[in-house]
Amino acid sequence: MPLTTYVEAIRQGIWEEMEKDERVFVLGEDVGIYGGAFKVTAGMLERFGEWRVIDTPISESGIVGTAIGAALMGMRPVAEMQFADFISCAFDQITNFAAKCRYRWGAGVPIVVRGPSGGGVHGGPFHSQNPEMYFVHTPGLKVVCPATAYDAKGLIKAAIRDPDPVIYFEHKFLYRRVKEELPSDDFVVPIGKAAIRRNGTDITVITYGAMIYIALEAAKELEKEGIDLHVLDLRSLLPFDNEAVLESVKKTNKVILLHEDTQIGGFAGELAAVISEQAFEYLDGPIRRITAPNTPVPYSPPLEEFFLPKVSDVVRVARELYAY
Amino acid sequence: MPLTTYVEAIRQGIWEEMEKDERVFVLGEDVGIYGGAFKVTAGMLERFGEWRVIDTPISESGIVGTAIGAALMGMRPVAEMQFADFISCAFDQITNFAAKCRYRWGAGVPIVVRGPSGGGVHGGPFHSQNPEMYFVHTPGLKVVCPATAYDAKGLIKAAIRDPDPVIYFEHKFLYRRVKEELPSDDFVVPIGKAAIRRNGTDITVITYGAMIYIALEAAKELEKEGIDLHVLDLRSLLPFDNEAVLESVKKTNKVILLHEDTQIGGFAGELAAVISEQAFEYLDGPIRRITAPNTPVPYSPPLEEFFLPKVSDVVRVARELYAY
Amino acid sequence: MKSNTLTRDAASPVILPPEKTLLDMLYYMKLTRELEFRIERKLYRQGKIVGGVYVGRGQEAIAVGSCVDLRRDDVVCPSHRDMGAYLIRGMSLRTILAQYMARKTGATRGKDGNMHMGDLSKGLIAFVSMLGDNVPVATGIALSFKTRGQDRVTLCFFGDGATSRGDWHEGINMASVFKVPVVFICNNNQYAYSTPLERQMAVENIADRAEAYGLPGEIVDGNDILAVWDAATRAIQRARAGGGPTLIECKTFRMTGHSAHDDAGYVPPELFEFWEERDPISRFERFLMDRGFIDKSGIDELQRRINHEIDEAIQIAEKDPFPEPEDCLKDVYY
Amino acid sequence: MKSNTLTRDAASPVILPPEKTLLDMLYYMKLTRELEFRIERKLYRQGKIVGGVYVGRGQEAIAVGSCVDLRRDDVVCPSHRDMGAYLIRGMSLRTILAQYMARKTGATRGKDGNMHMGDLSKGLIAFVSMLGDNVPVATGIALSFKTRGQDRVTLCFFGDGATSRGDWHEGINMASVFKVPVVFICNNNQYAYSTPLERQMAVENIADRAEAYGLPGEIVDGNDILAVWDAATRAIQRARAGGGPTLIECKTFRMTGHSAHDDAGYVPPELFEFWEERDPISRFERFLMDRGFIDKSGIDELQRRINHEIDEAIQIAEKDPFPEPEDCLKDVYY
Ligand SMILES: Cc1ncc(C[n+]2csc(CCOP(=O)(O)OP(=O)(O)O)c2C)c(N)n1
Ligand SMILES: Cc1ncc(C[n+]2csc(CCOP(=O)(O)OP(=O)(O)O)c2C)c(N)n1
Ligand SMILES: [Mg+2]
Ligand SMILES: [Mg+2]
Repeated sequence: MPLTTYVEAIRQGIWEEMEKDERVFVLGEDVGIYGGAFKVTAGMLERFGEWRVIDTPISESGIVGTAIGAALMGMRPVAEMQFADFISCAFDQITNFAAKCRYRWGAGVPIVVRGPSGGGVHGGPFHSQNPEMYFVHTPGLKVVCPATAYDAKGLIKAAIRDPDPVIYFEHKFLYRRVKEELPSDDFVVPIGKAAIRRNGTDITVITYGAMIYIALEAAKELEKEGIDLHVLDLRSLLPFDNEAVLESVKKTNKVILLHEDTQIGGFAGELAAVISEQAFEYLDGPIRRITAPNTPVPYSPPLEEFFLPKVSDVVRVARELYAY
Repeated sequence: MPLTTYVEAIRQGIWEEMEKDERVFVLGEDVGIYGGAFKVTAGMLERFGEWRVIDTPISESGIVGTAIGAALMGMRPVAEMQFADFISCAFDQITNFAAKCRYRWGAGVPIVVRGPSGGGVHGGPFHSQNPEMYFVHTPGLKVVCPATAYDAKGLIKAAIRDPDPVIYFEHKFLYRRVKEELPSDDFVVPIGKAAIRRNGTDITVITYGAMIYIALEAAKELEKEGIDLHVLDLRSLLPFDNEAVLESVKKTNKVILLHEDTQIGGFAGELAAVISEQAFEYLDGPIRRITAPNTPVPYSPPLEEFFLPKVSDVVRVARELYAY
Repeated sequence: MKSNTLTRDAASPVILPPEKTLLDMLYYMKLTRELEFRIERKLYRQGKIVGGVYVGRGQEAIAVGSCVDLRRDDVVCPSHRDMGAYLIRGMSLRTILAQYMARKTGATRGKDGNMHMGDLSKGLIAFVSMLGDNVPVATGIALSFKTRGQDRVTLCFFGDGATSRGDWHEGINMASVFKVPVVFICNNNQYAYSTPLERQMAVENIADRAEAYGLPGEIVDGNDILAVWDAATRAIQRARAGGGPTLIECKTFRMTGHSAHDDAGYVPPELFEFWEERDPISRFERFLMDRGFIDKSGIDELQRRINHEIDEAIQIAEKDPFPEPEDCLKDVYY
Repeated sequence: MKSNTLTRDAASPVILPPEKTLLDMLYYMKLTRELEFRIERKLYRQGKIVGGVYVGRGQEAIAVGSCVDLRRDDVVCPSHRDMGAYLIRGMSLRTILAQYMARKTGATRGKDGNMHMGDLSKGLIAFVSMLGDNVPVATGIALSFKTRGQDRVTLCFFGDGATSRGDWHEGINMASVFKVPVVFICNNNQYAYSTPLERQMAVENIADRAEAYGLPGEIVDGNDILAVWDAATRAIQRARAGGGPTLIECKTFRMTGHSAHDDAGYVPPELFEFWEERDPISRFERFLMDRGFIDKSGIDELQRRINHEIDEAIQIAEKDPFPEPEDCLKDVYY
């Protein structure tokens, strides 16, 4: 079987849902004739026609608002943000309209808002952001961050079928760098379930998105020195797999929280709170965070390299923690 | 000397800065002839004229963008959001334009964006929000949440004089409920410095905003049982007083993190991470969070009362932690 | 008039609506007026209302005139001065009153307050406070009708002030580009809170904005329910027939403060006097009496019926339970 | 023309700018063209440019024609196809090239990329990627001029696509309500990335939108630098004199893909041919030669000079250092 890239997996996931369920449609800037800036919607216009693959004006808030309206009428819109950074322009519609309808008046808003996030491609401050926490902090939303082609496909399908609004951040660095063989059946990855990427006994690394590869590489290096990392990929941040987090900490008693997002207010904080409240007695060392620093994402390669968490960071911190 | 309310303290602070520095001006919806929905700008139009007290159209993003432009030209705009909840509509300008100018091209954006936040007045999901974390998670911004009239005045003055963008959340529940005698001199409260509201030895409660009163009341009750709370009021969340946090934890070895904001992605997470990393060895018990649950802010009194952290919550958790 | 947009001033209606509709119009306007009177001037002052109160006194013709002829499967996106829309769409008085009193039986089960009511089964979309946000949402609703080949329409309501919001711009523009069946209805009551129109925009009419989007803009006397009905009927027909969106500006006036705690001291008293004379309900009553559709005693009888209905609903709603505290945690997700 | 907005089509200029200005115009247009050619077709393909590249080929007359006569203390808010604005305002070739090569000597010291350049001392505001965000910012700049009684103006640039953003609406409206000295200049190159104008808006002209805000809208041939100059000059004078904002629409065409990695396969080839014939630089060269301001050899000489300046700047910029990794942490706050 051929290998499927991460980006192609997303495309397949949306495509299959559109084939199966005529309520599903996509909308966004340049998703039609151009097939999307990253080609996630390539070929869809030809297959599904202009009213299911809708090129929109440059109106992120309008796009999400339109999706909400259609969703309230029973449709299943998948709205693309050309870069996840531009979701800032739709922040109000997402956090105030979409997120709160069910709570307020029992109306489901089954929209998906998706877009490419993350750095590593020298995109600079406005084409590299990791906006997940703005939405994780908003009850009523769900937030997913797949790291593998399998999850990318399984989670986009789950997101489309979900009765609530799902924000789906795909990591652009992984688009064509990550591939795998995918099963041919109609699978989904449930939202809210973490995956163990590496079973280990010494230290748990909890992470998501592109950072799982950093963790896994570090694990390989550390293996040589006899340090055995356990790598947990959260996959979903809201809701996240509280149980899997606690289990893995209870097993290794030491934990590193790793993410590409900036530190202050990042997801590592939430995890630290959960762990230090619910697994306090199991901790044999401080909870260590490895994250981007508290700056915008810089552009120039040496700056961006400094900004992004690295294998060497994980190796260093793991050694310290191991020795603790 | 007469007592000054929290809301009057803010008004005085802005007023004095406007008297002293003609670069300072206010803009927002109904700030002029009406003097602001909560009367924070009452009398200013008459005193300073329509070009320093500017009634705007209903355009939060436009208001902040306009403030940014004027600030780049050396002005010191103070932009009002009629309710802090509506800052969602200006999210993009604040987080992408204002927050990143200095980093990107060395241009300071000395704006203040202020507005009434918080619950307790049955305002419902759109007039009770605590939006601080959306901005705490954005490097380049500063975020302050005063709890006393003294701090309200001292921090608004510091915010206006600050060379960087400051988001100033005033708690509407405190507007007229909190008052004190204020010194007559020109004082400021430095951004980034916490204040000890009660010295205690058993358990530290770290909090901010209206919740400091909950903590202090709980402390009074617990005193009777011999449990001695230490109450730290952060005052600023970005930057926050890391040192004061660590010091207080090292002193009491037990800590409760309390805030009115919803739990997931709330500031308690950040604090838990800092403490469990930097003061791990000093901890004699799990870090406990007391926060609002992960829901929008409900409207009906029994629901909102359930939603808001209560004295009884602090008392209960403190007892548990004391006994730990 | 500064623009050449097609249908700018509503003609006086050539065809009157049928008698039943005329009497429905009167009923719903008077019901709106009385209900809001009770809420703002009685229950609020008695401390029985939770939170703020915004009423549409003097503006009743707008929601009633535009919604009265909708089909069951059409959809309405009201804003905060459109009580008539909720009533016409069949939301019960008790549900509304319970909503204002924050009871479990209210339209949002105590989760949200006052006019923030919605019910999909009645084609009613609950607005959010952020003004203008309902405009792209209405566009999306209409888009779903168009893409599925349904001849349903949606009506979207907002005030003059909301037209300054970016979402208004994005939503109207997309509706026009997609040519979807939505009718945008602006109550231009000439103030946004304390801010008069000339401080909100440098044009005279909201309808002047229509041209920027390539959709027809029409100005009607918002205090003349027949004018509103006529313009809405034509716009709805156009939308149903695939002709795309319309923007209708209803000139009116807010005969109260912005909310129950605002005395509107900033409004010149002459303005209230001027508009009091143009009250949409007494005008319509005169019209109906002149044409013999009803007489004075019929009107009194109607008022008594309305009072009675509201009395009953208040009695029930007052006894309705508040939600359970733990309900706070329910319904964040499916 | 669908609207009656005052000054709709720019008259051909009655007064020509002085000879020095004419020759400056040619210089800056050609400098822009050559610089962007080197960036997009040479350095980018050699892998020396970091990140994406967006050029304004075919659109050079717009930034150059509108900025050439500004005063030192005026302010410009460019967008991503306005290289000429940076050059005229005195940003050096080396600074620009170093910016594109992500060096420490670039306009943002490596913090941001390509056209995201600013320098307050030169009256240049760095835009953010979010299209339209610079519109309210320009309004605020102009507001500060007005409230301080300064006769400075600001120019704000954006594309046709950006006019669909809510911030565009809010910013233009506020500028018109406040009557502040800003000139909004739209490069209508008829595409937003792959999306043609008719998919972005249901009106023919961007200037059709001006009326909705009560400000004058004017349409000019954006490939005729004298027409751009004339319209801009009048609008700038008006603004300086307290007459408020103007919206100028420059009809033009993007003679490339959206960015260096887009082959623009969605653009009908005839369109490129049509607009190639209207190239703003060769048109202006013909004009200057016809009028005797320059001859063929003068143009060749100018081109050589430009090539030389750029060659030199590239050599220097290529040797410029990258920032230190730890610079990442600097300058988040004062
Ligand atoms: C985005 C946003 N900003 C501010 C407010 C606060 N606010 C509520 S109603 C109102 C005035 C609305 O004016 P208009 O749209 O003309 O409606 P009207 O109340 O006159 O019917 C304001 C400023 C809000 N609800 N939403
Ligand atoms: C808010 C926002 N959404 C999307 C984008 C991605 N984007 C960059 S340029 C562009 C097209 C811009 O079109 P236009 O405004 O006409 O300018 P042009 O490139 O044609 O000069 C898009 C969609 C963006 N930069 N900002
Ligand atoms: Mg109004
Ligand atoms: Mg364009």
